[in-house]
Amino acid sequence: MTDETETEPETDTVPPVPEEESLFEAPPMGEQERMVEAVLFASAEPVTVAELTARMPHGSDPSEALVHLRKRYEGRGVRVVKVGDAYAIRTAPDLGYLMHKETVEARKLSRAAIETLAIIAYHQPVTRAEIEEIRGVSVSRGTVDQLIEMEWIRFGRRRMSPGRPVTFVVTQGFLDHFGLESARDLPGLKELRSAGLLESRPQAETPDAEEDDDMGDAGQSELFEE
Amino acid sequence: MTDETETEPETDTVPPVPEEESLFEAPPMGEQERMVEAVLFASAEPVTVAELTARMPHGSDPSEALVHLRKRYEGRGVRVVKVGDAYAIRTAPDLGYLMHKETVEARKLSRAAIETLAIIAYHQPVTRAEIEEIRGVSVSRGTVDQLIEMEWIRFGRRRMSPGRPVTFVVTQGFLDHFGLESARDLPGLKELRSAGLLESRPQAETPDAEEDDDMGDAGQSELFEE
Amino acid sequence: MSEDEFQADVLSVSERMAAEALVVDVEGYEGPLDLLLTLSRTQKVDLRQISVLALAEQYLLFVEKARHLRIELAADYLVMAAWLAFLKSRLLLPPDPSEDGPSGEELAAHLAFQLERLQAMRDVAAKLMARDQKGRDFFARGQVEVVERRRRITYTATLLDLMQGYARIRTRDEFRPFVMDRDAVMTMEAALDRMRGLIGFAGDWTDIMSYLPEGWVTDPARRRSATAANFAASLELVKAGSIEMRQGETFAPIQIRRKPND
Repeated sequence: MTDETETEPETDTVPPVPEEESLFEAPPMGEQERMVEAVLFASAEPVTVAELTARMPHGSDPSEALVHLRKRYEGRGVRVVKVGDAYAIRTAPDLGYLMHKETVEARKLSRAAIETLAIIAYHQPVTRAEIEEIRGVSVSRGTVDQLIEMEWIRFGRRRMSPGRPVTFVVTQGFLDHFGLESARDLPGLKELRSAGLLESRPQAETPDAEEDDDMGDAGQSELFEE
Repeated sequence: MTDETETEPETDTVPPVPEEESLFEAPPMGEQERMVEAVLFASAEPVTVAELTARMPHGSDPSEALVHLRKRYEGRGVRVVKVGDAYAIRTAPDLGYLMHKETVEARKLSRAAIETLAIIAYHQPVTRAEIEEIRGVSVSRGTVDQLIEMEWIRFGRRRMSPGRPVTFVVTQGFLDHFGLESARDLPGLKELRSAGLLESRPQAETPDAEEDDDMGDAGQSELFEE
Repeated sequence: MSEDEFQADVLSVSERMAAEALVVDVEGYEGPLDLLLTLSRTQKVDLRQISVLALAEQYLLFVEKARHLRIELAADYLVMAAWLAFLKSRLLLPPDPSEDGPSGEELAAHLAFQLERLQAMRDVAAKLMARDQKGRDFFARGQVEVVERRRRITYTATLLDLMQGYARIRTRDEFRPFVMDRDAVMTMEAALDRMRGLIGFAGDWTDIMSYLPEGWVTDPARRRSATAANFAASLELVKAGSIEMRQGETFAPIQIRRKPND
């Protein structure tokens, strides 16, 4: 991270844009904030910090600019949201009623598809066999197919167990759609975890056994380590 | 340049927000400004005042809200511009240089390129002759060049066989683009089929003849065993 | 709800009607676990306190009723019934010391866990779908900006394209056994091409079989195909007026010659 001179990022009065900026000096933070603002506004998809860095002048620190920008848009009609490791501008949810013109008719998901999606989100990475074990019924191809096509799930890393089955994980598109910063922010995830319901078998009496030694350990649980 | 404090947009002119607003009373101007902001942001086309009036709650004054909003965006990375008799949010002209990403025209890869890429991904390292054998047609030079130029494939190690042919492998860029951790995570035929990504067809005797011994080497073919 | 033997006869009328409704609705269940979960709600207790024994009884009763009403249950419902009957015996009989494997209590605990987990996933699925959703409650930029028209073309493909492309090739391979073996087939076009070149030399009546190309005479399959192709080609040439054709009697050799007056 460069140590740019703190040019009071939120100064409402934007400093005059330097005609000729030095090749090696990062633009003032106020300028960087404008740049991030412009890039995020121009894109419908979330933009990663890496991409911002690549597009902004050398030495820029988009992460810091983002902190300022998020603050600036608090309480406004649009806001800066984090989606995985990317950022996007989205309208404030309380104004959704003004947007009927933009509303896209959501594809109706079957109950099976919704449950499968939830299982993948809460248990990811998860194999097909595990999904079936949880639902107690086999997963139809159409269901997985549909979720992949909607770009809400994708194939994850193979499980290092016999047969090396593929796993499914949720995508950035999923997080974006449901307004989640990360899969960690799924509603009720912590409760499920402490109730032992993300494991593959009932837990011993201890409500929060530290080690989960069985294969279930690959699940969302790992998100909480670190 | 605006000089309101950023987080409390409506302080200057706007009366305090009433807890319970009367059915026939317009929302406070700060709220109206938020609404205009959200609508302009989400609309695919510039929006006229008449349309804003129609969408916003009864008694709203979008013209005035627009005045506030335009002022708010002065000097920012984006600004409110008038287009004919409609309004839109646009990138500040001095930041246009950041936008080239959006001018990129995305085209679908040709079928030949996709197939070639798929074969490289599943069988890497693979020689041109092997690609041709699998596809059953010769691989045009343009296809390989295109994939190399896109930085999705690169030359791998030479094969220790007569003629020492070069091989192709996929790049990190490829893995990033497709959201894969490694080429080994590509799903196998059986998995494609069970995910419904492969049309099932009435198979004769062998329900899933997974043998692909044509390449016989240490390639990715093992993914298809099970 | 007690752990005691659960008698079908003590079911109240409303309970019985509910059970029948379940049976009639069997199509509406997503498998035995779903049905068990629905049945467990009649116990009106927290899933953690559920009586698995009573639940097993209810399930077996359900299957019995379905049989009585001559409703065909899918195999997995019957498998579950068998397993629950086993579980029931494990729970009721004193443990057999020679038997290893999980005890009845452990099996019951696992079933209760499965039900609780399924219910939990349903609850969070509902919570998930109740969240603000993009395109419904909040929106992305409607007008993606194109400021500078720099025409740079990129090519894109999705993983789905890639996988389907690969699948297309691989399944074509699987298909190969069903494709006709082209090695032993001579097309009429090929025969025609060949005969057009040869016929010029044949001013006299010649057996059609002498026109078979080398390598197509000995192998029966190839010979059959080549004969048919040559015969069809000859008919074409007759039609075109370039040759004549004759056969002395049934099964006699077929002969052809160039039409004398060109």
